[in-house]
Amino acid sequence: MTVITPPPAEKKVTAADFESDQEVRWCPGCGDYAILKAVQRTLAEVGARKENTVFVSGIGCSSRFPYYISTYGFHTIHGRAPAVATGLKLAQPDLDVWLVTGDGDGLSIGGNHLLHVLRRNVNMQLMLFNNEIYGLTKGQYSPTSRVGTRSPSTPLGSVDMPLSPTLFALGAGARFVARSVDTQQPHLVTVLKRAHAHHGTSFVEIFQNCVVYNDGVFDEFTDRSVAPDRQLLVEHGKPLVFGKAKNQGLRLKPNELELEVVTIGENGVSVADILVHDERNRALASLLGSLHPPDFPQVLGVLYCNPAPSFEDAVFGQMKAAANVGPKDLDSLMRTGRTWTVGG
Amino acid sequence: MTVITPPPAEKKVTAADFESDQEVRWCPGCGDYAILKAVQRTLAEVGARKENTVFVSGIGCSSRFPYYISTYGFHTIHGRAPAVATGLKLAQPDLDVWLVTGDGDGLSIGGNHLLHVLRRNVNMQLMLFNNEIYGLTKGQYSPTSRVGTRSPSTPLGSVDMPLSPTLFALGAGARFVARSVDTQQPHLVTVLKRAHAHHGTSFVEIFQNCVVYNDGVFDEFTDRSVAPDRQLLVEHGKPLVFGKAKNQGLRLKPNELELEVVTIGENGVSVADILVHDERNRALASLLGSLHPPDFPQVLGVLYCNPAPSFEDAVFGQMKAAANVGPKDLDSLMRTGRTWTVGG
Amino acid sequence: MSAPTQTPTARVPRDFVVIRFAGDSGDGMQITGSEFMAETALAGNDLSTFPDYPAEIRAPAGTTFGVSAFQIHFGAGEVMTAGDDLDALIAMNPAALKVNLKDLKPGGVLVCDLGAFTARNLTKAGYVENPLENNALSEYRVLKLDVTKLNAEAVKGFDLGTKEAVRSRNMWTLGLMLWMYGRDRHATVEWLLKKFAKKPEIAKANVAAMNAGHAFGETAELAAPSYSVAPASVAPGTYRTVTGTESLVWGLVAGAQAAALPRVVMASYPITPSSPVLHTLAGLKQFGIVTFQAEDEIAAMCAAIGAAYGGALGITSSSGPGIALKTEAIGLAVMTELPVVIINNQRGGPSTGLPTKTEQSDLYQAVYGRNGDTPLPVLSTATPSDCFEVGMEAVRIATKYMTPVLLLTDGYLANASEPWLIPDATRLPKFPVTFRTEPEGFQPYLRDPKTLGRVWAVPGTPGLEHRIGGIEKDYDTGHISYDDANHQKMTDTRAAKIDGIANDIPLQAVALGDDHGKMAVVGWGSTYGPIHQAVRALRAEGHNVSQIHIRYLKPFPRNLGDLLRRFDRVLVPEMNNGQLVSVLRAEYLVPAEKLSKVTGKPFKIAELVTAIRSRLEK
Amino acid sequence: MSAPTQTPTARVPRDFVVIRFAGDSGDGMQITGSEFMAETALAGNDLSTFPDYPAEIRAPAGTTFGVSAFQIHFGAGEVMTAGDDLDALIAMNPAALKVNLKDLKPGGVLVCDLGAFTARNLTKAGYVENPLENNALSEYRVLKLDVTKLNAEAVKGFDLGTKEAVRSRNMWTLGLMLWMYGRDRHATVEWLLKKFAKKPEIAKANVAAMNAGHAFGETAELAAPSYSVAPASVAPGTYRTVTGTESLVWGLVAGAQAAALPRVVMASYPITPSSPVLHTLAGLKQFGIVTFQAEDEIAAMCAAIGAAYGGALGITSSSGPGIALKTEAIGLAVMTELPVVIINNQRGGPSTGLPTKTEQSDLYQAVYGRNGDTPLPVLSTATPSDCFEVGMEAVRIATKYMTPVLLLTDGYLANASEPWLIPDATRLPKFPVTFRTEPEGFQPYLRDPKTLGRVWAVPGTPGLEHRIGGIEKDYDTGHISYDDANHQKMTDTRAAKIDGIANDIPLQAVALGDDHGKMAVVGWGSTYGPIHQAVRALRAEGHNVSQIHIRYLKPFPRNLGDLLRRFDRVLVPEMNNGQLVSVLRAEYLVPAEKLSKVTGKPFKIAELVTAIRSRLEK
Ligand SMILES: Cc1ncc(C[n+]2csc(CCOP(=O)(O)OP(=O)(O)O)c2C)c(N)n1
Ligand SMILES: Cc1ncc(C[n+]2csc(CCOP(=O)(O)OP(=O)(O)O)c2C)c(N)n1
Ligand code: SF4
Ligand code: SF4
Ligand SMILES: [Mg+2]
Ligand SMILES: [Mg+2]
Repeated sequence: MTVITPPPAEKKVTAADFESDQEVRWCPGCGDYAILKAVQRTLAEVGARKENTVFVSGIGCSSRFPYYISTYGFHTIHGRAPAVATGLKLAQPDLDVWLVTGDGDGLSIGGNHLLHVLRRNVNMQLMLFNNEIYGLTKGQYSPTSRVGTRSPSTPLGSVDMPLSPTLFALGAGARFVARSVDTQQPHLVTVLKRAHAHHGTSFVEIFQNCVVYNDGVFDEFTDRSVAPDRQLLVEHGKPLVFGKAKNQGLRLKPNELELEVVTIGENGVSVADILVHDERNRALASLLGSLHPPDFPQVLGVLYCNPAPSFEDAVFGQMKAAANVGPKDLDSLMRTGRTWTVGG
Repeated sequence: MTVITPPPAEKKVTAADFESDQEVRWCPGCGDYAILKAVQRTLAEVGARKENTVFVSGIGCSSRFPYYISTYGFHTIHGRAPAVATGLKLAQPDLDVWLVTGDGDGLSIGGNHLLHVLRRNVNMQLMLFNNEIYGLTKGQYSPTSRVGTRSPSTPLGSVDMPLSPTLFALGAGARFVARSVDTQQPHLVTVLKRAHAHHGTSFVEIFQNCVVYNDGVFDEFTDRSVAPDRQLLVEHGKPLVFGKAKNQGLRLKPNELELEVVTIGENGVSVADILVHDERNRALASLLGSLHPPDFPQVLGVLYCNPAPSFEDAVFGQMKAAANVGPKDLDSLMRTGRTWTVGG
Repeated sequence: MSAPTQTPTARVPRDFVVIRFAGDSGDGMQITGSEFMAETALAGNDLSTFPDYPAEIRAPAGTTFGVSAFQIHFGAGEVMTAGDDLDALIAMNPAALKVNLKDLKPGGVLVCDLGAFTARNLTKAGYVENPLENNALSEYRVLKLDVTKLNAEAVKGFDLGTKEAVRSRNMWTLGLMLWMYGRDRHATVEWLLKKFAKKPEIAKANVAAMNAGHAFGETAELAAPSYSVAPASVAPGTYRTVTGTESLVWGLVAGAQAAALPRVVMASYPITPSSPVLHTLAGLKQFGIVTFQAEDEIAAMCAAIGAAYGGALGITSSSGPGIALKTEAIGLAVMTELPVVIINNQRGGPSTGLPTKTEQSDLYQAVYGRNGDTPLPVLSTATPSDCFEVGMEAVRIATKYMTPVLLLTDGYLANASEPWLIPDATRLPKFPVTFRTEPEGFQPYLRDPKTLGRVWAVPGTPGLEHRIGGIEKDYDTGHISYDDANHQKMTDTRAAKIDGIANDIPLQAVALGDDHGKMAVVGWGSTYGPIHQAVRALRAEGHNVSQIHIRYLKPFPRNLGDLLRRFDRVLVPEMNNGQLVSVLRAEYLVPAEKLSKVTGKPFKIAELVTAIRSRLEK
Repeated sequence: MSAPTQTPTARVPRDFVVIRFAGDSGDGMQITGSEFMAETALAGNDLSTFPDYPAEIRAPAGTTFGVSAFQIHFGAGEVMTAGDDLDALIAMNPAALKVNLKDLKPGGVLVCDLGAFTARNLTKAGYVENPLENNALSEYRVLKLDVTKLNAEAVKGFDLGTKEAVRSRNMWTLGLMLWMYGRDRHATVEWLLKKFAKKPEIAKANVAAMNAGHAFGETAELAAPSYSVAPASVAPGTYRTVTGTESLVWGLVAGAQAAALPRVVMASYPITPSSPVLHTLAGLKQFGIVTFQAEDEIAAMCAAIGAAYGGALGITSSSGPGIALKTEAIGLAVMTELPVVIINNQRGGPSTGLPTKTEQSDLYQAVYGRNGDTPLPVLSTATPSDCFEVGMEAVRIATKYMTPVLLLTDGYLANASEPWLIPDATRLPKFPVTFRTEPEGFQPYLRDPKTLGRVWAVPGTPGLEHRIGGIEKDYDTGHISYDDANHQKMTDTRAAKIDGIANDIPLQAVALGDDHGKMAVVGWGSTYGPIHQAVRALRAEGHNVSQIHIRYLKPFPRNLGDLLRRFDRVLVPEMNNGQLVSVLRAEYLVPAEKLSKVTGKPFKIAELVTAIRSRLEK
């Protein structure tokens, strides 16, 4: 195998260059369309090379994604995309790999692989399309569905506590954890660009509306009428403020590990009291990730980014170091240890 | 099936009552022996009924545990004990189930099931024997092995970041997370009793010494000479102090989400500055769980305990509510909807 | 061929008819078909139906991949398949025509809604020219009706929005077809009133639409005749229609009751086409059935094992890829000898394959697909209603022999439906289980000397505390044993236990024809219907051919080998690349020949007739 | 039988000898055995060895389940098994005696270390009386030597602790046995000096211990004779001993080089007895081999697939339960037609079974055990050195035909060793792969018209961007296709591709005897040695019997059916409950008979001879 180093992109690429020849077959109105557009835009903006880019996915509506992108793509089996992608990176560490998974694919059947790819920090962008439902198999509840979700398999409502993808990722040791919303194009593109720039596994949870089986489940913070008051878009080094008037903020309760919402200008609260976002602080990311409307805003953006060497770096570092150790060719390898010769 | 409600324990049970007739076959000196003793003691102290108690395990040295306990036991397959135990509880929710797993069994192949049993909060005690190695298969590194672990499969040292079982469990939504050490009998028994008393999945990480493949890996905080200065044994409502002289403590850095070690009586630090343990605070548990010697103490005891309804409660609550809904017998079930009769 | 005109009153008698309703996913074709089925069942015909959903959840309107169809085959005699070619096709839009026309018989009736043949829809369907306006359809009896408009007029007196008005045009079409085949409308009216009880305006409009369609047939001079199909002569009793899924689920419930097990734990992970088993059981909590949507198929299988260990009937269900994942855990169930019913709703393979298409290519996996010498019983289902009996039988064998049982059904049977003579639940067989309670002499691997089934000793029982697991166990004490002779004995015992089931199942019967002769056509699973009809047709032609259909695939019935040897030739049609044929050859050394079809679709009767005839004649 | 005395100088000539060194896990029996093996190899004998480790990691000292043993079979002629019954047994403690005595031939030499036969050790081993002090051993030539004491004296001049002194007694025993069979000591001395280079005192003490044992043999009047075993006549060249693991790994490396693949990605998850493949490859980074310990077997298989997609050779290894877990992903590899070598180191099943014991019961799983019609090539290994060739061949087939290949080996072969004529790497065959680079006319499922292998188009190649996956693909474009005819075509093509490999492998040869006759004894895998010796013995008795040993299990060699039909009877000895026999019957309709052994242990030559003879004579 020769890893073909692609020539520098000769002309500026556009989002349209990343459209494949396949007819897109999601339900009309599905949030996946918007994500597709955002990803194609991101690829254009980062100047991605088609031949060097690979989309790997599992199974689910979301996992059909690779068919619609004109790069290399591998639609694998349910839940296993992280493992396939890891193998691919061990064959060709220089490929630019994007992983697409769903809340069922990534957190139900594939939870273990997601856990380990995050722990290992394999260098790739990992997008989890969270629609809090199994779309492709017609609407069963998923590990992120809220308690009480009525679905074909839970006609009286689901009873198990949902997982928080963000808290799971942080618990798994992820070094980059971000969140965005399918239809918030500029924000999503910005987050994806950050994910792409990050070296290591970049975990991005994307709230995605399934119009057929879980329509409007994120409306409480994505609906235009409430979004400004219900979303906190974090930026590193900036105070954690939100609200239409940008006068709401998060404050750490004195001497307690809990956050509270305060209003700047009321009860003597000033901007100085507001916690400043530090994307390298895991504890903060974890606290921010656990906030939910209506009592708190939904926190979006890069919650955590704290780079560490990637798995491939370490693996190929060792490969390099070992390149000249031990028998160099097959003949000498087979002759290590005791041999004896019978005259002929 | 009739769930046989066992008669009340007639006589006081002792630890010896929980010894099975099987010869214990761990390596001489293995930490598993001490854990076995502590569990047998715990069973005696909580007055467990043999016939009502079941130990379920996966595969590994640790998972041989059920053979050595005189209750019911199921030595299942690698990584799947949580799923088997969940099924068992759905058949008989009143059984007292203990789950035994290892760092390989529970966090490598079985990571997904561990994740979901914790998320669902199935009522059982889950003991993870963490020896940071694969014992049974002769010493390969595990997902909790530290970077650089030389093992048969990583002759130049492992390169992947280890998982923290505690942070993983918290990220998974566990409602009870505790830690103890194989040979610290009174502490371990106390923790196991708390786990037993807790309703829901009680996750207990036990640091266990593998004398053959990873001897002394926890010495930095378990060795008698350093233990008092390197262990912080938490208690709910008590300040987080440690050290031989009990004059070291953990303080929250002002307006930051970080802990620091301070000495009481130095630089104007008083007991009042020390953070008080609140086992219902997930963020605190997560911060405590991420501390390690030498810069910080290793935190042991019940890091987090915040009860919520168990999975069985919810499932059987629904069963009860639905008991009188819909067709009551097979005949009427088969006759729901349209039928027609052909005269004979 | 041009369509002859005729007077509307003279109905042409027909013995068997195949109709397909096809339209966009949003056009309500499944409902239309179901109502036609209900009226047809009530008219006393035998019937069989098959829905054909698009692979996509909700494809854009008007596209060919968004077409949804419902086929019904009904007649004055025994009906066993959803039918080969169509006598009539209802195409609600150009895409439906495009996709389905190839199945319409020459001279068949084609109903098209002119109103939907817009330029836009034609383009979406990939038509360059409007087929209604050129000669493309000359060999059919085409009814070009502007159903959209006719229906709009019919419902304009009601307070409906445009969308709702358009939506009811399926009822107009239904009315027309009910007229065409001389069916009643009562049941549909009743159903509409009940369904839209809270929206009486909609109910009434739909009824009006249907009546209008019916009236149109009666009054208009159509380019197609109307037909009559006499009732079939069926056994007396109360009937309903069932899909394979319903009947299977009820069979499992009946089995659990026969085994006197108050608790069933069904653990599954969704997968097409198996999910409906989970969904249906999830609605039966009042029968003591706990359903558990596990995190994956491995967990589902393991939870079923845990439940069986706890004294419940363990059930799990999936399709090929999911069954593959369960393989390791199935081995544990074999080793610990616990009763779990494992349902495989087969679909097109390999890998993800063709998830929405039917196939029977998981037989190898069922019979052979495990590590070690790991035998277990394998049963299969032949028709939607057969699923009931097989479901019960799986429970009987699992609990009596303390073993996992693999039940093979498929995507076709899961969704197909047919009339079913509802059994009297109180008269079903009983096979109550016994749980061990006596500590005296107890060992965990004690066996019933007759069945070789292990004792079922359930946690919670005082004095029976013991340990089991996946490592080989001592034959006598049940402790872990690495002893060589013991491993041989246990391996032999596990095999003997499963082989012994052959003495506890019916002898293999001949489904049609003599028990000896020139050729036996041997099948299993959902090919029952087409093979039956094909063999019947060939016998009517005078061919010496019989049908043998195998329910018990492991172990085979005791007499199967002898039976096969009584035929000069054995032909095995399968919707796979030749799996049963290879198992039969290995077992009986009979030179069975394969007849494969791997297209994701059931055999057609005609293609079987041709294939078998050509072999009979060579 | 009492042992005759004799002068120490007269060596009794022997053609073949079987010796077993047995002691506590801490007694260094593996090292002792290996050194004896090395000296024996250097003496020019053919040989075969097998280590027998305890199932427990480190059992308490002195227990029967803590006994570790090493067996060597050597001789003046061809040696192909580790031997049946023992000519000599060295028992370093009572537990070793207890466990191993049953295998010693009547009249065999038994060396016991008196010093270890303490009351405590006797009790631990379960002896009520000391067998050295009653009549229990009267049928053997027993050498009761206080090795502990004799050795202590030999090493007392060195600066050793008591523990270290006791530890060296294995070298004393080695010295004695080297003397008994007239072996040299040079190589061992060299090895000791190298091993303990940093602890010269220990090195010298060990050498002294060995020399003392040797001298003891020479000078003491022993109750047993000494022997001579002439060198075997072997082909000229440079030799070494190899285990099946080493030879397999080197075969894979050789294969990757022959295929001109600079990168190999081996992804695995530890499991007994397969882990050593991972361990050995992990030490070969300089050959461009990346090893990856995945989180489980599924991930390992998937990573191998991902690597193959990326243009590397994908390898994964496991044993039965782990291979079961890989099943679903193997289907993906079949569907995407990517080259992955899947190694199954078989062990005792079902389920966890007997992890440390050998068996060959995963053949069904290999050949049939997948959902869908999912064919793939299956190869097997016959001897430790054969693993090299089969390893290479697996790579050749995988890359040439773009397919996963299943390679079946077993726990016996993994650990057994034998001398191997080291090949000249430069003379090995070459089969370089071609990666597609030309965009013109590219389609992802383009096939080589001869092999039907798919193109290997690797990410990173400009202009070849495409999408693959587990859903059925269009034969021409490679796009997703639900088309019925296409599915049939793809199913047929996948089958034809694998079947076609039959034209690219050697015809089936007869391993021993004529190519026709009264009986063919047909085997596969590690039963090669015992079957070979058994057939040879029976032929020597005048029986008309031949041996056929099958390496290619799927597809079978083209001539296999004809060959089998040339024999009146076909007998298939297997370490399973009859798996190959059933595949052969299905394929060729030959009335092959099964001969099963499922004890976790290899066939003994003698038991095969008896079993075959009794069938020949009936
Ligand atoms: C082994 C296996 N099990 C189950 C399935 C069926 N299946 C396909 S997608 C899916 C869930 C998809 O949910 P999610 O990942 O949330 O994707 P979405 O469709 O919601 O985008 C399931 C259960 C499968 N294809 N393979
Ligand atoms: C499916 C499967 N894969 C692999 C194995 C081999 N195996 C047995 S135990 C084990 C790891 C044990 O590690 P851990 O859980 O940490 O237990 P420990 O022995 O350290 O107590 C492995 C890989 C197996 N038995 N089954
Ligand atoms: S089912 Fe939901 S997630 Fe799937 S394509 Fe339709 S709208 Fe999107
Ligand atoms: S290998 Fe390690 S963990 Fe296993 S029994 Fe021995 S000391 Fe304990
Ligand atoms: Mg989803
Ligand atoms: Mg461990």
